[in-house]
Amino acid sequence: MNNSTSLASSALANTALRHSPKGHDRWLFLLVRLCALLAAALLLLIVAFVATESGQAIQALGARLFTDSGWFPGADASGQFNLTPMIVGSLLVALLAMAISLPIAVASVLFVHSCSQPWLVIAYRRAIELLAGIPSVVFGLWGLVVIVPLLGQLQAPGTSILAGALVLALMILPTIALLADSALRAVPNELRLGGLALGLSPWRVVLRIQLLQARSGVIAGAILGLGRALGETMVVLMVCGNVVQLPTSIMQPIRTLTANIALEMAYAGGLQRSALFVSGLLLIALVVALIWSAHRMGRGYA
Amino acid sequence: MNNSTSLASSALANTALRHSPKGHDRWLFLLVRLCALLAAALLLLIVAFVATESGQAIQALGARLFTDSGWFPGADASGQFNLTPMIVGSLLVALLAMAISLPIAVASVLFVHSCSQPWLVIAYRRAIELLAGIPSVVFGLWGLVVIVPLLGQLQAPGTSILAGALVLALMILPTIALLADSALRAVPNELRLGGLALGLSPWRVVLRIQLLQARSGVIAGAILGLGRALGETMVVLMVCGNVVQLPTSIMQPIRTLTANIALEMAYAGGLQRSALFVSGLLLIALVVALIWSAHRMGRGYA
Amino acid sequence: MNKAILAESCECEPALQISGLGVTYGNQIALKDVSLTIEAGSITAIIGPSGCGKSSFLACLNRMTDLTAHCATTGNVELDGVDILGDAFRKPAQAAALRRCVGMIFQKPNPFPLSIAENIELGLKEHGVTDKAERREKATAALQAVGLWEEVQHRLGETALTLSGGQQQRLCIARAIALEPKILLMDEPCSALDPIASQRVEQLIAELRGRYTVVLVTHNLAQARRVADQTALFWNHGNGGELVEVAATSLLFNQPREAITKAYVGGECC
Amino acid sequence: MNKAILAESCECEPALQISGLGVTYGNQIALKDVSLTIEAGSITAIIGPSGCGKSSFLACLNRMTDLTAHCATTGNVELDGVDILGDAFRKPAQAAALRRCVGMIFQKPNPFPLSIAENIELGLKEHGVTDKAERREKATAALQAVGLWEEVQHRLGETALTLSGGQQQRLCIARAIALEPKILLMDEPCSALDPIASQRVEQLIAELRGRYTVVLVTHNLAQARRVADQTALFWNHGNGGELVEVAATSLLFNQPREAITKAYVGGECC
Amino acid sequence: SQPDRQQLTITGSSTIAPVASELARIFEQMNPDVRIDVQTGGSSRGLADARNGLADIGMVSKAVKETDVVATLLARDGLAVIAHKSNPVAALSSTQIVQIYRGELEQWPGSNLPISVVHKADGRSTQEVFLKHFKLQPREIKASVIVGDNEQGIKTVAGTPGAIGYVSIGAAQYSSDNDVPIKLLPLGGVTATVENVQNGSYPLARELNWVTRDMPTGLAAEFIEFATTNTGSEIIRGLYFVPVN
Ligand SMILES: Nc1ncnc2c1ncn2[C@@H]1O[C@H](COP(=O)(O)OP(=O)(O)OP(=O)(O)O)[C@@H](O)[C@H]1O
Ligand SMILES: Nc1ncnc2c1ncn2[C@@H]1O[C@H](COP(=O)(O)OP(=O)(O)OP(=O)(O)O)[C@@H](O)[C@H]1O
Ligand SMILES: [Mg+2]
Ligand SMILES: [Mg+2]
Repeated sequence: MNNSTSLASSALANTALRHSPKGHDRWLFLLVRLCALLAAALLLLIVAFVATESGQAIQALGARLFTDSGWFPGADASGQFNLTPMIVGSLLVALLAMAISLPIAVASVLFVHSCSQPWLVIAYRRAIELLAGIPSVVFGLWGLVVIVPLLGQLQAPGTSILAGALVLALMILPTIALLADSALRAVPNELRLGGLALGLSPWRVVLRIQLLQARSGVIAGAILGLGRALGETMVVLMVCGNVVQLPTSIMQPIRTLTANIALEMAYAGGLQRSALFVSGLLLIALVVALIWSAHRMGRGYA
Repeated sequence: MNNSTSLASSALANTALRHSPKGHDRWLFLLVRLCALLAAALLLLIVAFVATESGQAIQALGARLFTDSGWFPGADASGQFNLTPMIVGSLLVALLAMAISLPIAVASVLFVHSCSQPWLVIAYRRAIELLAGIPSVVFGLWGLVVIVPLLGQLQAPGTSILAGALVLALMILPTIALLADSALRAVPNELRLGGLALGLSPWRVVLRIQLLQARSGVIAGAILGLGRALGETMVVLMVCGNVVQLPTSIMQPIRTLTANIALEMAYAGGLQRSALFVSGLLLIALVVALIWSAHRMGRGYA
Repeated sequence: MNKAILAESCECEPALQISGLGVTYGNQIALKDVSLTIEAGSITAIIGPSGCGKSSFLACLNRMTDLTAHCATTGNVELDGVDILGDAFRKPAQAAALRRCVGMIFQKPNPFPLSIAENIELGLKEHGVTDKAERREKATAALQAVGLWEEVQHRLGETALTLSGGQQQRLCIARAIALEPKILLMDEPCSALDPIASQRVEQLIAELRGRYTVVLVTHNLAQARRVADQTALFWNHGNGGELVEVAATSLLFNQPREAITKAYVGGECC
Repeated sequence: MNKAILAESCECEPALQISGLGVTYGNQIALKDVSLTIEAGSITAIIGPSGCGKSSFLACLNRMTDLTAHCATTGNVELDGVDILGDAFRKPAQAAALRRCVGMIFQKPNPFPLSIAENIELGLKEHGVTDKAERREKATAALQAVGLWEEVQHRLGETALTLSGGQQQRLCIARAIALEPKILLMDEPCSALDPIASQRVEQLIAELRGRYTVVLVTHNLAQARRVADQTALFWNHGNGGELVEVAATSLLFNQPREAITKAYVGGECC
Repeated sequence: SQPDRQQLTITGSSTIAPVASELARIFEQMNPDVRIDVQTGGSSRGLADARNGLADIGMVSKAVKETDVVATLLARDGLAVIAHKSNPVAALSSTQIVQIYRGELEQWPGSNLPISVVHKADGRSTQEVFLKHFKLQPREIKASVIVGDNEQGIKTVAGTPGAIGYVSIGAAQYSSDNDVPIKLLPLGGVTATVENVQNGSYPLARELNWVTRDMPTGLAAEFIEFATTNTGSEIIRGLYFVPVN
């Protein structure tokens, strides 16, 4: 027996070397890494783009972006550039949408996985996927034509935080539901059988056992949904009223960061344009913060 | 022993009855069903809304919506209402985006699940989630300011199918990646261990074994991503050029169904408005068709 | 250990009358024409070679067959005079009630991705033991019954997936007996257990005699001999498992009627 | 069966020199200070009560310990003169090569969600057997070796998850031996098997003697007695498993040195 | 809550939007209880929204012929034909512009740089005014890019060296003064400046109008009135438009 401890000299090491990926596999492996790198690089590029464009406003205004007396922007520093009402607006609409959507989405998935009629399950799954396919303009139109007048009857003018949250909730529902569903499907059947064999009803099994194993899916769904809700533009533009103010009730109109960008980027220049990019940067920061807390909550649940 | 075969008279049946959900559980159960029903009902409402608004155009124009000489709409039937170029445009952009995004997303996930540096994995995951949080306006601006001029150097003017597909690909990447990732995480560890114990390298194990178990996640991701790509408005409006034509190369500009709605819905009336709603209906139909084929392909793969 | 609540809640007379039972998976026959009576309070051992339909047989007794794709059953199984393979029990609530009375321990241990304590307490909680202390008490008793208590008492809060193979198996047994079902279906409960733990479980089964009805699949013939009142031998001649012989255990082992039985129980085995 | 390609590709001298080996999970000790020599071509049986660290011991021999959260090892395991617990083997490619030489069969059968044939052919394909016919041939041979061929030959394309417990276990054995690793770690390979299938596997292990080195965890003492050249008894006194005694099998069973060994092997067992 | 808070919704032409926003900003500062929401979407939207009450005031960047609404002149503006700053071409004749938009001229005169034709979407009065001036039919246009807002048009031209487009002089002047790489081409020998619009020499001029469903009252009237004050005119001039007085 070769007693040398040098790895290179041993036959085992030779084997190891000869078994490292080779031929087309090595290429595939490299390709995978390259793709992953590419994705990361593109992300950095976008963030860098937004950050660069924001630079001017951040340098010129600094904390004024949160403390100015209002949002009356101009091309130079004589304007007022307070983004706080928009941040609050974005957060409120997105979180309210999430609060409405998450329980319904999870309920839908519980239903799908505990229902004993296979045709109903398939039909329901297809319906959720269909919902995922409705374009945001259509959601926006529906909100404008159906939801806003409805809410307007309660309290005029109807364009409000609530209107935005309702439409967004419907829009992000399939994202959360499909993610939770696919994670649930990857849960091995034996866990399900184990629960059922204890005499639990199917829906309790999903609720208490399967969902636990699939929680990473629910969290990922919530993250994607939040990102979408925070980043959505068309819908909020159409139904939220776009008034810059700190709301005191969910029936009041507000302007979100995205709506602000969409409304003003079309003609903004100078500092105003840069401040709008700061909005974009803030949105990204908000998403990061929310992701972070979602993961913390997820850990608590685990 | 009670020999009656009537279920009601047996002690077992009594047990069964006494064990059906009760108390707060019954309420929770009802709530779940109610939520599921609500989601389905809302979906139907939206589809019904779009269908109703489309009615006028479908009745008045019928097949003319696909055979007219072009898209020169008007409030009455004297206009030209051919939606075909827009359908082709939407499909081309979305499918191309998917073709670019799916491999990169899957590669990212392969990378995440076969990488042995935990910090890199976490950082990468956070990066993908961050990408999910970039609002579509920002993507659109980035496309208009960075991607379009870049492509314009290859072939003017740069606003094109390819530009749209590139930006959309980046936009739907996190959706696919997060879904695949969460499904992979729900795969039981013992499968992974089994593969590694055969001397396969971690990334081959993910590729050949775990991914198989998690394919429902990849399919769900592709569906969500497609839905998002088909339904996205801001980005395509900004970078696709919006010219109504049947393209002969991916460097040519096109107009998508969503861009068409966004450009014209704001002032359209009469038949034109109704025809725009037909666009919405067509989008939904496209998504349904694509979902259907995704599931067929998924079955083939299974 | 307060047995009142749970024991009461499952009121059936735990005797099984199986006649003409068959199981198919798609067009593959797993089991055919099994007729068998299982007395209340008795211990029945099922033996036979791998793939002869033992697990499939057990799955019929609490309708786990419903949960396998393409799986169909024929014949009937009467529990307390009611055919549990009938359509009435297809409804989830009825099936759940049935499974509450007819507990099952799987061949492959499948602990939930919960803590060790929660694995046992979950079932209790779901079946109406609302008092936390009572749940913990029952869980402790169950863990002691399977001889796992000493090993895990200091790590009840850790996830059950970190247990060793044999520990997982005993946890699954504890999980089932904590609910005190009237009938207990055990699929090779000692397969992952060393002699000491095995003996403990056998002892547990023997203790259950009279109060519970046990159907035990085992590949350990000596074990069948030691604990079972009656033993059934299944065999698969290549086109679906069949019941070869069923008799009082001592009879089956000492005076087998069939040639196959004779060969199998006399074969070289531990 | 063409053994050339694979057998050649794993060139190590399959003898293991284990010294001072310990395993911890977080701050829980699973195994401590095990020193043991395993001769090339021999069969070593590991016995001991549930939770005494047998599976943990095996996991060290092909670094499966790397894959468990919070799991750490101490001491060293020399294979062909190289310490495989060293950092060099932490790299995925090196670890994969090691595992290619040191195959493992898990306590709990874990077939891949692939067809029966693919379960075996996957490993072959990944290790460079590019010829489809050759793969099928090797798979067939492996299935025959574990006595599964007759049962599954008509359903090779069906998913392996539909197999019975014992069939799954044999499939996992076939999957590992198809790759012809130099060293085979078997964790209770017969636990889900009835006497007939069990005997077949034992026979297979005996056939491997000389060509392969086998480390066999078993709770069936008679089996250890029948097949093993040397036997090691592990025991957990409550604070981590230890090696109590290791000796030639007949010596350990007939003239145990330690009192515990004497009690354990002489205890009531099948 | 603020029960007496008043809201004014103004929608329509993206040419007028910057003016409206700037006016709104000052107006809001003067009247803290007022909130004004300005949205673009084209003149046709402005007209439609004002008509059916979705907006209090519509913005229409052309002369209003419709008689069912009330139009109030806000300012005058010209349309500038714009090209990339690096483009060596100094001027184009009307015939050349027509040829370019008909797709008959595909390369810039004097170079082999292909022309990218940037055209505005239907429902935009900038487009209508342009087509009318050059007597072009919508179907004749062979566009490479169709844009919605002015800003999108400017960004597209700025990102494409061979592009030609047309936008409001105000927006174009503002952008080129702010280092966006575009230049304004003269039309019929007249340079595209606010002065030439004001003195009437620039040929491609147009009206910018407020439209309301009825005679403006209340807040809407106050706001429209505000645009004609000195402060208002100052703002309009600052954005390179020609105020009415
Ligand atoms: N879901 C399934 N689909 C198709 N065939 C199945 C399925 N489950 C089991 N079978 C087959 O049915 C037969 C009986 O299986 P069963 O699990 O009842 O055997 P068993 O007697 O429990 O064997 P073992 O001792 O190996 O556990 C076997 O041939 C098996 O492959
Ligand atoms: N991942 C883990 N985390 C924490 N503790 C673990 C983990 N895996 C095993 N253990 C503990 O380490 C000890 C030894 O486990 P091991 O699996 O090696 O036992 P074993 O001898 O194989 O037992 P069995 O015969 O029951 O399979 C046990 O107490 C077990 O609970
Ligand atoms: Mg079985
Ligand atoms: Mg073990």
